[in-house]
Amino acid sequence: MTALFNEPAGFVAEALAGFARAHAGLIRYEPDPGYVVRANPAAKVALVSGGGSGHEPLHTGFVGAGMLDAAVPGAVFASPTAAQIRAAVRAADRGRGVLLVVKNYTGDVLNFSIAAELAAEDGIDVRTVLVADDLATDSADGPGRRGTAAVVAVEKIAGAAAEAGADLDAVADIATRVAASARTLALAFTACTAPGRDRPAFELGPDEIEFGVGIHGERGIEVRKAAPAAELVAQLAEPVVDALGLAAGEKVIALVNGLGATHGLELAVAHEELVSFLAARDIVVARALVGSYVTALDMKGCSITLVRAPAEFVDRWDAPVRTPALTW
Amino acid sequence: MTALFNEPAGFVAEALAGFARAHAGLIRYEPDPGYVVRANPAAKVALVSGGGSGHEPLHTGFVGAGMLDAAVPGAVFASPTAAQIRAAVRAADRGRGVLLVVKNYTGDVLNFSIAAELAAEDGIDVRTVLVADDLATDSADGPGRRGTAAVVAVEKIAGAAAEAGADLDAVADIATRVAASARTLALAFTACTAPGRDRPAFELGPDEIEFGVGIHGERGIEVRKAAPAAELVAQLAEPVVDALGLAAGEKVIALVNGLGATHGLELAVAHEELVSFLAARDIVVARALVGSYVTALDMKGCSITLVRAPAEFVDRWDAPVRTPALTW
Amino acid sequence: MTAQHWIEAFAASVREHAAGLADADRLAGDGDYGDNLTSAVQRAEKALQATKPDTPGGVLLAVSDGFLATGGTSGPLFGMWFRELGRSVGAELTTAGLAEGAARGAATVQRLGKAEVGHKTMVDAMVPAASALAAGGPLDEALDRAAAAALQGAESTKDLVARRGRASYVGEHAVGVVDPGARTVALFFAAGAQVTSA
Amino acid sequence: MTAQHWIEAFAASVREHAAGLADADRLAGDGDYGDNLTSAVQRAEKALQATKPDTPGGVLLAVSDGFLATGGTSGPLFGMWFRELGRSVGAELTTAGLAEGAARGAATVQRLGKAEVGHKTMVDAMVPAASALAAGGPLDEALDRAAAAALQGAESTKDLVARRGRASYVGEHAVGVVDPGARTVALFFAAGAQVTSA
Ligand SMILES: Nc1ncnc2c1ncn2[C@@H]1O[C@H](COP(=O)(O)OP(=O)(O)O)[C@@H](O)[C@H]1O
Ligand SMILES: Nc1ncnc2c1ncn2[C@@H]1O[C@H](COP(=O)(O)OP(=O)(O)O)[C@@H](O)[C@H]1O
Ligand SMILES: [Mg+2]
Ligand SMILES: [Mg+2]
Ligand SMILES: [Mg+2]
Ligand SMILES: [Mg+2]
Repeated sequence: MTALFNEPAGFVAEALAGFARAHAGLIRYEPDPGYVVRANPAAKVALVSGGGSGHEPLHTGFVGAGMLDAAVPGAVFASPTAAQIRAAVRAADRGRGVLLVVKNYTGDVLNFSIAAELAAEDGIDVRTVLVADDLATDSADGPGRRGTAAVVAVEKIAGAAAEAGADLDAVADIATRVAASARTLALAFTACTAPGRDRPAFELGPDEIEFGVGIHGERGIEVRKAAPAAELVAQLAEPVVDALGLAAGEKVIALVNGLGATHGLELAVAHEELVSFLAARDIVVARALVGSYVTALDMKGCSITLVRAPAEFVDRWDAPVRTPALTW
Repeated sequence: MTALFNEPAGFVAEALAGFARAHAGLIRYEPDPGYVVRANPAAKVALVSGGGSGHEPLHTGFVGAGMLDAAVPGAVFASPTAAQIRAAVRAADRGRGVLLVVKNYTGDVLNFSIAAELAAEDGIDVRTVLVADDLATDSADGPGRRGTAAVVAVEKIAGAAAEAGADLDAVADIATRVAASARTLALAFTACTAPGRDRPAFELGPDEIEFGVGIHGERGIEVRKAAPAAELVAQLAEPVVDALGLAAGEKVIALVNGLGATHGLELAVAHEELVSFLAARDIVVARALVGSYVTALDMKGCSITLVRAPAEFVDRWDAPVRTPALTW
Repeated sequence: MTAQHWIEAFAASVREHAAGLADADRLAGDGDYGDNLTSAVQRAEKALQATKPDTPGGVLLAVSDGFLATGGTSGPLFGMWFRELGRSVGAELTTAGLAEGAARGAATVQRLGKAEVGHKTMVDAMVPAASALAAGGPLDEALDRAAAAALQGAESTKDLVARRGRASYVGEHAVGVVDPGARTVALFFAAGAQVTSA
Repeated sequence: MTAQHWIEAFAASVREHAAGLADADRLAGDGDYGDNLTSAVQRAEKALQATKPDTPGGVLLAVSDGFLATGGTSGPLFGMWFRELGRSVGAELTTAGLAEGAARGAATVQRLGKAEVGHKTMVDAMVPAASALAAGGPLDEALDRAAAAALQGAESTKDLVARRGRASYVGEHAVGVVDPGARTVALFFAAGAQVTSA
């Protein structure tokens, strides 16, 4: 239940104003046409991402040194417009080109590709990386896998490459490789309720979980029985390990992500179980990020993302980052 | 609903293991008798805090350079034992003395004061600061105001003083002054459900809020009608402004804190409204922290804390900090 | 006539037909087409007032901006379509310029939206209108022909099952409904024809 | 007798009475006293096995650690009480040492818990036991007197309304229930008396 708002229509814009105010040293919000940019831009390849709102801290929380140069938020669960994206690209570009990081949804793909054409006409060198990591939507026909939490790894690692001075081709290349190395699976205990709605998008029995959910509050692929954390983590991790073909001795970056209303203690338990699950297969968690980073409003649940992690990715992961939601 | 766990009894210990694993560069977890310490201790006055679990990231998430040296977590919503606290004090002490930061609850006060005596016998110089900021419990008889979100400001500011080399008296003094300068008020839209329980601690109608809640899932002081964010924020902020006697032209540090299941967009809206509310009274928000820092498992709601902020507090607030939950 | 007049006539026509277009999207889509379209047109009018472009191409580009700042599927696609029109028309409103823009615009929309003629979308009106303009001739005659072709293309969607857009989710239920995006293309050329012949 | 034997007898007595003590806390508290007490005693036994203290004071300090590592209100208070006993007794178990420890212990518990005699807490047994020990005399006699005084103090809580602890929340409902904390103090001295006279 999204409960703290004034009017549903003004919700996102007011929240972005408040968010930017709270992080004034790091970011700036342009309400018209609506995007967030780094307060202190750097002369480097720019990274721009975006998508529907309701997933915070994604993407606005990742604007800052070492990650994104601009984020373009749409309305709740709705793509931003091409005009917004274009304006953000113009604002972010420092003459070295712009990488668009796009999660795979029809609206986002359409608007980002239009924005890419417009930006190209504006004389800006633009590349696009499509993030499509969600195994729950991995079917031959249809629009392809949804883009979910893996986008954080793409933004962090490609952002570090850009910050280190890599050119647009190199930044696009590493982003593409990270996206190709990452898969995600999620489950939910409760659905979310959008601002102004009076009931959650779906209901579950007390002993049921929704397996294979995305990040827009929609139903997943099947209802399963609730189970101890160890078992639920295995149900998420096993298909991810299989899809990536991870073998004994390999290293991964692991993201244990809360969908909005999952407590830190619960995510920490899930992480502990994930590390055990992987250790039993001789897979090493080289780095981990445990927290609520890609949310679906107040959905209760979690996703597990694994990224096959060569040393190059780990080094970029470790590089300094300074954004509202991620700083090290 | 706390849903990701194996057995209620082992919940906190497993979560702490997972949490420490995810932040191995910053902190270390000692499962027996159960405390978290800085991975890289510094030669300075040590700060130790703690209390029941279920409030994460408080306090374990604030262990690190510039804030706490150790945190002592009890079971969910139950005080840690004196033995735990004593062990943490011993581990944290670097010969310059230890400040105990204690939230005002009978069990915590008892166990921390016993631990303080034991530590004194161990030859450790110990001071205690009691944090009692919650206006909902501000009555003449009874155990006094509960300690809630203001503890974050106490830990940050006193932690910065210690990191800068202040002696124990000076650290205890600034901590006491911050605690005396801070008041909090909270409301909830839904209660929380402890691990293993099958229903929330209380139920509210769809158009009701619980006003004056604490951080243990208990009922507040009265049921009020749901309202737009602007109005709810005013209901929280006005008594806080009055209690502190804040006058036009004064500066504050503002904490807009989520109780567990409140979305970042909602907290950002509340922050925007709080800044407007204060601006109308000519009160300036010098610094702000907006996020879920002191939680009550998955309770949905928020608290507003104001800290009257002389330049000394603001400078300490701005000093670098590097902990799992707070880094700048 | 001026491009400015054309857009004014188009905006008036959109407002007149908004309810019917919304209904069509309600029957075969998600019902927001009326809002999307009227708010795009309103943004276009604001952009025109703010920038007061002095070429017909500039006017059409301002309209493009209005649509690109609008959500849904139709906003960005119409935005790109008007963009091609504006760029090809440039400093003077000629049949050749319009024809080139309509051809480029239809191609861009098809490239982005991946719809063919017969998929029951705006493309079903854009493609025949572009062909009609390609035949050349005086502007007023060319616009008459384009309007007629677009209208016919739009009407042809009535009996189709949709293959693109949200209407494709409702299957047979879309049969009997004229695609509102295609209908809008027809309204646009009709407005142009009306203004030139006035 | 040795302090070790005393603690073994106390532990056995606690296990024997655990259910009754738990019931009392259920009637006038939150019901966890039985668990708190038995787990404290178990921890004490473990600490004794692990550290094998070679003085009676050391034995009592190990018991103190067991209680301090236990939650609730009784754990830390008993922990501090045993701590004072252990420190005062030191290398040899004498009436004087026990008397000093019991006096200090009662004072510490009162300082921390802010309960007076008559508030229906463990203090109601601790204070009379300390007075009984203060009268001096041979250890076995002193312990007999302390056990009797503590039992009487505990029984006296039966008719009281509690003024401290969770029992104070239930008002008149606590009347008729012997305070389990006070009862435990009586069990402790009774175990000592039993062991010395055996
Ligand atoms: N893939 C596509 N290619 C071209 N036009 C399309 C496509 N999908 C939908 N449309 C057009 O968009 C119109 C619906 O627009 P709108 O209601 O704004 O979209 P949404 O489906 O996002 O609500 C349809 O009437 C159709 O003409
Ligand atoms: N303020 C106090 N001072 C001394 N003893 C107390 C006080 N409050 C409670 N007690 C003792 O503690 C006992 C209850 O212990 P326990 O069940 O562990 O505490 P809790 O109330 O935390 O569940 C009571 O029987 C009483 O003897
Ligand atoms: Mg629609
Ligand atoms: Mg729509
Ligand atoms: Mg009890
Ligand atoms: Mg208890």
